[in-house]
Amino acid sequence: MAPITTVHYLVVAAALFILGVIGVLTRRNVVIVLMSIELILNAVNLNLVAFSRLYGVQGQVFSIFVITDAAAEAAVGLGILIAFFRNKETVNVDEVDLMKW
Amino acid sequence: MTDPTTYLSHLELGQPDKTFLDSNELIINMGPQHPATHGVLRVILKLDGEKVLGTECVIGYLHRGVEKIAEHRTYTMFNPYVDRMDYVAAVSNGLGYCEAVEKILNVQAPPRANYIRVILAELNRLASHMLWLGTHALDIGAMTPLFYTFRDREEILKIFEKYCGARLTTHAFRIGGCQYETYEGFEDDVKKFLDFVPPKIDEYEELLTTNRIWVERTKGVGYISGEDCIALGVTGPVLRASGVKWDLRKAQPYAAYSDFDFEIPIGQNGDTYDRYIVRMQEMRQSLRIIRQAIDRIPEGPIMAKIPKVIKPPVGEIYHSIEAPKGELGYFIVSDGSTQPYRIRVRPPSFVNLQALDLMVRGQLVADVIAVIGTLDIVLGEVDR
Amino acid sequence: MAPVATTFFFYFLSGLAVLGGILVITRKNPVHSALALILTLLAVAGLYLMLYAPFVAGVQIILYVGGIMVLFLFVIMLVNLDKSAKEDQFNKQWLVGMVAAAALLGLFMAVYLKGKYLFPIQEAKLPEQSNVQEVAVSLYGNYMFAFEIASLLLLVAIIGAVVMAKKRI
Amino acid sequence: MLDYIKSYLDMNATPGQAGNVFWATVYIFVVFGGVSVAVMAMNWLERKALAHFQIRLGPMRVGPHGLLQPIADALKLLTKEDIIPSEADKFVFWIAPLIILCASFTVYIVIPFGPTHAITDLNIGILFMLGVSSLSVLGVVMAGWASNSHYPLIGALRSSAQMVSYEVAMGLAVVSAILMTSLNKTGTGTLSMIGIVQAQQAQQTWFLFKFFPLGFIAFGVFAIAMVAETNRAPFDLPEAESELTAGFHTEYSGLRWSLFMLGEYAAMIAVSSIAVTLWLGGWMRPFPNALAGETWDLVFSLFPGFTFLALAVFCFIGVARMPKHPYFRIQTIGLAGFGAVLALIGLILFAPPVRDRIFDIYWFCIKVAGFMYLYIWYRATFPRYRFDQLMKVGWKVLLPIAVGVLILTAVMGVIF
Repeated sequence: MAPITTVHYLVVAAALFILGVIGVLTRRNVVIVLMSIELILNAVNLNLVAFSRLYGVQGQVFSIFVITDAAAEAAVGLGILIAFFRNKETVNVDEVDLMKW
Repeated sequence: MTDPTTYLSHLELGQPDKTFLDSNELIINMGPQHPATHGVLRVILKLDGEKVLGTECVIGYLHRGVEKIAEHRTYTMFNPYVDRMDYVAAVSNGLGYCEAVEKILNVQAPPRANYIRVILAELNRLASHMLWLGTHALDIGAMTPLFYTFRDREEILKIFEKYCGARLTTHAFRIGGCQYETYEGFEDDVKKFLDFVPPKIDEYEELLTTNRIWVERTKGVGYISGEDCIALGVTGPVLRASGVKWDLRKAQPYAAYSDFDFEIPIGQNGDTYDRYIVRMQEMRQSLRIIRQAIDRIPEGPIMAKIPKVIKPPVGEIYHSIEAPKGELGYFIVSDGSTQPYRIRVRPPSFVNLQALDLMVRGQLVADVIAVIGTLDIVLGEVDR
Repeated sequence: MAPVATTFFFYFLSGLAVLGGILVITRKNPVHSALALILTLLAVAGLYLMLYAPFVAGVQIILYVGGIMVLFLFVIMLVNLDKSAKEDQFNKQWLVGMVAAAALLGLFMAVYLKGKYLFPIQEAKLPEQSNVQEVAVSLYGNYMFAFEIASLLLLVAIIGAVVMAKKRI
Repeated sequence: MLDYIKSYLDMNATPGQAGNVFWATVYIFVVFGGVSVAVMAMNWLERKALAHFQIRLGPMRVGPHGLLQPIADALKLLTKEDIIPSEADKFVFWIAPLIILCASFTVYIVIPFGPTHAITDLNIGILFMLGVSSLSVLGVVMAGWASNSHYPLIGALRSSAQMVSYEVAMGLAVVSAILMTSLNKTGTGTLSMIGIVQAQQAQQTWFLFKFFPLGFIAFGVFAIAMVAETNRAPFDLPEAESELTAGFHTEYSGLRWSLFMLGEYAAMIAVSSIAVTLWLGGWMRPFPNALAGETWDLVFSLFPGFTFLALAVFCFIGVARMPKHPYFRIQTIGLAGFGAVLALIGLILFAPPVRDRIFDIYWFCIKVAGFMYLYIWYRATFPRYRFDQLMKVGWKVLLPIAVGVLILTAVMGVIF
């Protein structure tokens, strides 16, 4: 088999990214949409780390920032989800049709 | 099995707390098979997260119809049955029943019998409180006191066994006095026990009284005010811990209690910690009573003159004593025959259990456990 | 220490990652999705290790799997989803979404095929033993400002999450 | 073959570092087997010690003084019916104990029993340990959720909140210890477990006594947090028997339940190992600075042998005190045999080549065993915290203390 190069990692990252995009665009459940976003962020991280093999450690530093961002996003997203669920008893994105309640 | 919500439907449960997910109230069945309900008590808890919004006690899993049985037994035959109600304080049950029948017969037990009764009843109070302490501590998570208290309770049970052959359901007293004279060496045994126990009580207190976690778990938990206690008919250490100085041994002395010098320990805060302290003090006071009784025990007969066949006059009588758990009362209606027309027992546990809902509302699940423990209920007595 | 059986582990881990990703977006039950996501995250952490980025791998496990995913599971348990699990899981625009995703995939393919030769195949020699030090120097040196901003972001997120999740503060 | 083994024994690296797959596999089997045995021994010891705290005897029937009780328990659990509630989510229910088990066993990969006695030495060792041990939360949450029952659910919610909260204080305490490793000429610290112990060696002190009392406080925070992290008394609310029957594993039985127990005890040993590595000098013998020199080295290297001989003497005392009744004959012989085996091991441990290699492992294990005893002691002494009090302790007491210690350690590190 051919040695594993950066391109291989990029392909995996692209696959994860596409899966994440499909999840975000097609699923109704907010929780799964949030998880798909995590998938996308992971794909990005994998790209960053793969490139850090070529260009130095900055990629890894950026991936740490992305993980921080993911934590913040998950916290706020799930907070919104709870607030939403409390009011509408549902977690489906297409039922989020009010700007305020 | 009935749907638990049907029980709750008639309950006026508090408004859910808006700080948590109020759409997610949990209804939990605690018991009848649960390690911390002291038998077969079933408590339906309505929870908001960990917070208790309301409780409903479902009792009757141990109902044996003791009161109904009484209507088909003679007065003497019914005597052993009462031991099976509060089986950790059988002597007190027997004492209350015998005194009630004596009262309706209008006879007096002789002084020596009364002294023996006091000694045994106080020993029984110690045993009951020890069992309470062990299980209560176990509920709150301290395993070790259980074994210490059981070790010391064993000494009391040994005395009972030597006296009347039974350890738990003693059937120690008869209508009109005591059946057995004290055995040889009874006084020595009791005196040895009196020297043996105080350091042990100190040991329990060492383990718990100043233990930070114990104090945090019990202080301010399960608060009940004196007024609420009186309104609900709560008696015993629970009432006294809320600051009401009410003890039937002082208020309406029975047996030989008027002869002794002792104090009624009371608490101020009415929380679980105060109830713990009050019971610990009561154990010391019991020792004090036993010591006085054993020093001054008079000679004489142990049985009053009562007819072979007990046929009380027509009438009704209520007599209550201070059992370890509170006021234990017997209401006897006699139709002049050899069998009681009706006997109604006022069990302290049953009445005290009413306070559970009031005490735990707005507190946490863990506090329900602590409060059930601190109420010191015995399901045999609650369900009868 | 040189990695052993690199090819095998790469295909194994990336296979797991992609499998987990597929499961995430297809499972009905969000808990199963979360488990699949955990699988993906762990596999990606393994890929980080293969890329000589042990620190990122550690952070991935400790933060993502130990923190964020527990948060997800916690919330899934709090919001009772029994009812919604029986409903249709895909929204009405799913076809459009798939087309968009396919278009994106096409774009990626095009970029890869065209840009494959732009970057060097020869990997830079990053010393593994001092990886943590290098990341630290970079993080607290060049990217100090970004680091502080990230901490601020987390603070904002904490406040935001508390405000959102609590009705009465 | 012999040469191969010999060449390895002379090597100065862990098998992982050396890239030696064969020896790494051997080490994995030895360590995992050792941990499993330690868990069984711990089980017996806990029951015995707890019983003696509580004026009971504990297991006495299976084998002399219940020595075979863990084996009997294991057999019983293995042959027990494996019940999966009909409403449970089967797959999640099935996989949850495995996750806990894997999480608590994987940690052992980086635990250094000696300078070369570790499966491998990752340069993110401590981060790896914290990360992997935090995975067990997932198992707990999944077990509670999959059981589809109220008590496990509450237990799981409690324990996930508890473990995540205490991880923060634990992590900060660990960071202050790691900060201490950087107090050398180059100013670079390390996350490697072996590196941390070597830093203590280089600085001639256990980190427990570094910047007294800072190291002490950090250690205290960690010691409390690790009890909470492993859900042991007095922080055992997730499985508070009197409240939630058995918490998240209420619905589990038989083999799966035993996997939970195995995982719990393995996690206890693992976090104790972290504490020992970080603050108590890992494999170092006591007082390597004050009592230095050849003589003291020799004296301390005799400890393992003497320990086993002492255990053997205990066994022989037990043999002497056995009732002289035919019924107890097999037990007496068994106990005597056990004592003889212990004495033999003790004598083998006196032999210089063994002595020099076992020395580090012995001191490491003894320190961990001290923590195990503490766990039992806590359980016998303390009542259980309530959930809000637990959270209060975690966030309002331990966390500020840990942050304060971290800042003070940094300041001290800059000054000195």
